[in-house]
Amino acid sequence: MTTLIELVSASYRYPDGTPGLDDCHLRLRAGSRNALLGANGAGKTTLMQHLNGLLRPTSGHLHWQGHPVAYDRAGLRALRQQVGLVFQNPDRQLFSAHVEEDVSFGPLNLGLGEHDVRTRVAAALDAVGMRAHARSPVHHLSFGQKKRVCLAGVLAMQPQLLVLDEPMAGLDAPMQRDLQQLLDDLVARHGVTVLISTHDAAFAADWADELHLMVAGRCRLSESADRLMAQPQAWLDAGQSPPEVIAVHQELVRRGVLPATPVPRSMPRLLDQLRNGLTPQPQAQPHPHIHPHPHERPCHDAA
Amino acid sequence: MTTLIELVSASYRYPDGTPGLDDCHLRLRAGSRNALLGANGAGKTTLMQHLNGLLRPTSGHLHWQGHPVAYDRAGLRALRQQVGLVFQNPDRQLFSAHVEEDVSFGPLNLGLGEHDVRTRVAAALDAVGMRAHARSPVHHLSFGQKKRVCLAGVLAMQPQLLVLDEPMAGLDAPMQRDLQQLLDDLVARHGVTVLISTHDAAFAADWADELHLMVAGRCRLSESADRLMAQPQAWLDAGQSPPEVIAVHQELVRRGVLPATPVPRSMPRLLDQLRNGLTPQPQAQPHPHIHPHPHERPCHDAA
Amino acid sequence: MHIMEGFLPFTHALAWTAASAPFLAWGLHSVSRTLRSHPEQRMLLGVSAAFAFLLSALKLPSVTGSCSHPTGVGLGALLFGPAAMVPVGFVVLLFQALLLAHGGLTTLGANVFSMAIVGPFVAYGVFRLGCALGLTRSMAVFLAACLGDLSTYVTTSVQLALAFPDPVGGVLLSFEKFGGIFAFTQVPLAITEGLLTVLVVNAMAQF
Amino acid sequence: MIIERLAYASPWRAVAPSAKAIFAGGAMAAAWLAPSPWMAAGLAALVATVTVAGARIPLRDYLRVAMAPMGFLMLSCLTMLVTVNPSPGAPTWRLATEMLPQVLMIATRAMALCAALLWLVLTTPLGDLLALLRRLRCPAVLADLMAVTYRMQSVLGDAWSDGLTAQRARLGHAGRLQSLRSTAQLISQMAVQCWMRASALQAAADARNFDGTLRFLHAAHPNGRREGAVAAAAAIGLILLAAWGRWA
Repeated sequence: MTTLIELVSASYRYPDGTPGLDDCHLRLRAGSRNALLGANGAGKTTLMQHLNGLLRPTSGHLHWQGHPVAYDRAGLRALRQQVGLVFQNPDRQLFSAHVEEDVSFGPLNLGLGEHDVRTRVAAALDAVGMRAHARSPVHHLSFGQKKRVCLAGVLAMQPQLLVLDEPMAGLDAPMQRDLQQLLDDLVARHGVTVLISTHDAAFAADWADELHLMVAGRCRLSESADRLMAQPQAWLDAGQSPPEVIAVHQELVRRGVLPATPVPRSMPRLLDQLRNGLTPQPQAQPHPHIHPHPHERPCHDAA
Repeated sequence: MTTLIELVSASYRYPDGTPGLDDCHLRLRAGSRNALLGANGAGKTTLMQHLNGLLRPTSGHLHWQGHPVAYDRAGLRALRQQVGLVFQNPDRQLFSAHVEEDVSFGPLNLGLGEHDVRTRVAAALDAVGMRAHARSPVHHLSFGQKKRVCLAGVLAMQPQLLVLDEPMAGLDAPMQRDLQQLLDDLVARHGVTVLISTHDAAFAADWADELHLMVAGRCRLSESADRLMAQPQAWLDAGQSPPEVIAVHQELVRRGVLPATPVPRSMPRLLDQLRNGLTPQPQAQPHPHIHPHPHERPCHDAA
Repeated sequence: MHIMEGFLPFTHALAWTAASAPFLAWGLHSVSRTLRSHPEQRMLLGVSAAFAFLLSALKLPSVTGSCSHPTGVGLGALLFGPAAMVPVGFVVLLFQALLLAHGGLTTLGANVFSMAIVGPFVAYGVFRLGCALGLTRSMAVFLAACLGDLSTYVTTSVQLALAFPDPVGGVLLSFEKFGGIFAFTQVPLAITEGLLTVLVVNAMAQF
Repeated sequence: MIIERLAYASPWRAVAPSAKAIFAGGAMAAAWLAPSPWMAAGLAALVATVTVAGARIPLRDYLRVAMAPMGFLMLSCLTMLVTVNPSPGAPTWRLATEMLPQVLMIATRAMALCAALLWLVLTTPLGDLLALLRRLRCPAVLADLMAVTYRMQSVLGDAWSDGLTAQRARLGHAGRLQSLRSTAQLISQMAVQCWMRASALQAAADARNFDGTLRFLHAAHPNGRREGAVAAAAAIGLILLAAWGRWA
């Protein structure tokens, strides 16, 4: 797969002096599912705002499909059309009275005609399962519904890269499953690239093709999920607890209960291995996704 | 242990018609750690606001230490002195400029003298590790720090029951550990009763003495964590995914890797069992807490 | 438009403070009475004052492209009535002086008079008059906000003219001079504020 | 908000606000008393120097803060310095040189008073000043209003900038007209939010036994008496200096 977007040695400091990014590298492959992990204050949100051109690196560059992004009006317009950014707090990104009106905000700003806008709004609301609420007042919606409307507002701009800041925060388990399903659909059917930030290492390991571990304004390690499961120390180095499945698998292998297969990426997959009597990966993988990047290297050396 | 607070067949409907509680029962034992689990919109927040008298049940009763709560000024005052409520969003509950001022608000409302108030404020800030920020302006704090100030503001009132709405939301793993440690200390040292709401079944099962599963405005099941670990179906009936450790343990028991011991309450405890070669519970329990209530029954029958 | 700290002569500063004080006392009395029956209004007034202050501190896009400070008194007077706007306006102006160095402490009385008393009353009066004359809501709101804004600036010009009469043309010429020089920023600003208030009120009506 | 940031960073933040207010009051009184532009200008320079050097405010930041009032001052003084020729017929404009001494006095006095105000706000955060007002028995309704306003202006400020960022992410500010429309949308959304925030605050206050008055502990200033005495001495010094100039 080709590189869709790349942040090259980007540094950023907020006007009030707070450090944001520090020589940060990040590369996202077209059509991949990416998770960004890091403690509070590691710079996840700052990084995400760079991808959409909301923040401009003090030094370093942002490349879109191999070309450096121009931070003029036309360049930013083009970038923001391609990179949809969904913020964490829905109450701070919905500003219209009605659902439909809010979702149409982006398409209208793209200068589309009324008919196109309507089509897109309807499609976006369909995608997030909020078609029935098109005319509902936004402030009567539940938290989960508001989050979906935020997503619809970005989907209606038909971005190639979807960046979501903590999309799972505050959602209960069924809603998280729905959202995950929706994101997987977007990747599978429309070839959209997705980057989400999260605190949940287990979810990230299970869902993402590639994980990016951030520490202190820097993307310390970018690695495929499969490979990262074999390196518990890499998680610890990045200040993250490794997913529990790694330790359980290790122990079961040590005790000879399981053969020395690669670590499964989630507890259900481990259970599958146990139940199917040591059958190796293929059947156990609920996600049919391929991980065809054997040669990636850490975006920044952890040494 | 004795019952500290009890909500008896409480129903509540919001003025705008939204349903809140529906014939809800809840009983909390003095000195216990309780987790309230439920989907978004199940009524967790509504229930919590009843415990502090912020909402008054349309029908049903609230009993404090066996006595019905009087919803007059004196009664509410007494109740709110005993029941501290920490809301989810710190920006919606801190209204003073400086940390110290905000924490002093509750104690001053209790009519305490200046010296007592100062002592309490200092102790509360110590407890949450914010003593050094006593004179900091609230708006310079990070999200996690603000959450701690909110907690200090309630601790300074020295409540017997501490109710926290989604205290872990938005905190990263180390902060969550700190908070858990603090709550455990309060229970162990001061005999405070704690109720927290959460989406995280694994955390709830690991931490709480007793779990309360809410569905549609009703507390569908109240059960000790130890016993609930043996009933995966009960979780599913309440619309919750049971903690993964249950299935893994079951499978390992089925395969004869582990003896048919009670299900451990967390993955690390399961790992301990595996490592210590099937040693049963005592050593494997990192929490020295006793669970001495073998006779509780579901607060509302799940049939 | 705020008169800066120390610009007015001592007697004028004192006189305008004395002129504003009874209005402030009356506004506080009226708010206290409301709070007795609606205690929840205490927080609402605080949040609204914070919002008004925020708007005044923001650089909003205006027709002329200059950065501006809409007073927001029009909107506030329409929502809460002019009496409540005196203490709210007082707090906003005090905060502007202490957080932004716009206006000042010695000139607080004069600024309160123009922005927290004259402005809201004119805006409210124009709105009621517009409604009585059968204007559309948008038109009435626009005129209320626009004229409310203009009246504060006219009042400020009067205050300056009274303090510093022209050596030749006296108070009248001085008024023309001050009024003329600030008209460059204030008239477009009043129109922007009027338009913005209409947009805001229309959008709020949908919520 | 640069003043706020500097005030919190100021090494004199810990000094009792009452002492700082006494000095500011003294400086203001001296500015009113100052008999000549030279005296007033000297006073302005003195207070500004104390602020910049003593409170370690970077000069650039100080000038940035002072720019807005100085702009007003310049514009107003120019206005006063222009007048018409009293000749009949079409009026012609001329420079009113006879006004020069008076304008000079007004301008230097304004600068001195302004320097006193800046001294106060650059060394004392507004939160501390509000606490001082509460101690001075400011009416409870007004004190409560100010407390909520102060806290909420920063909360709303964050919400505003987040909202603006979210709008920019969806191209809401790509053109001037779009920008005006988006701004109006954001204002109205936030205005509606005011009600919800207010009721959330009310619930949070009720949960902590709120009974109608917001009560807060004031900060302890163990050296407050001594600091007040030093400030009073400095203030009296300034006043005596100005008075000596006037009546000596």
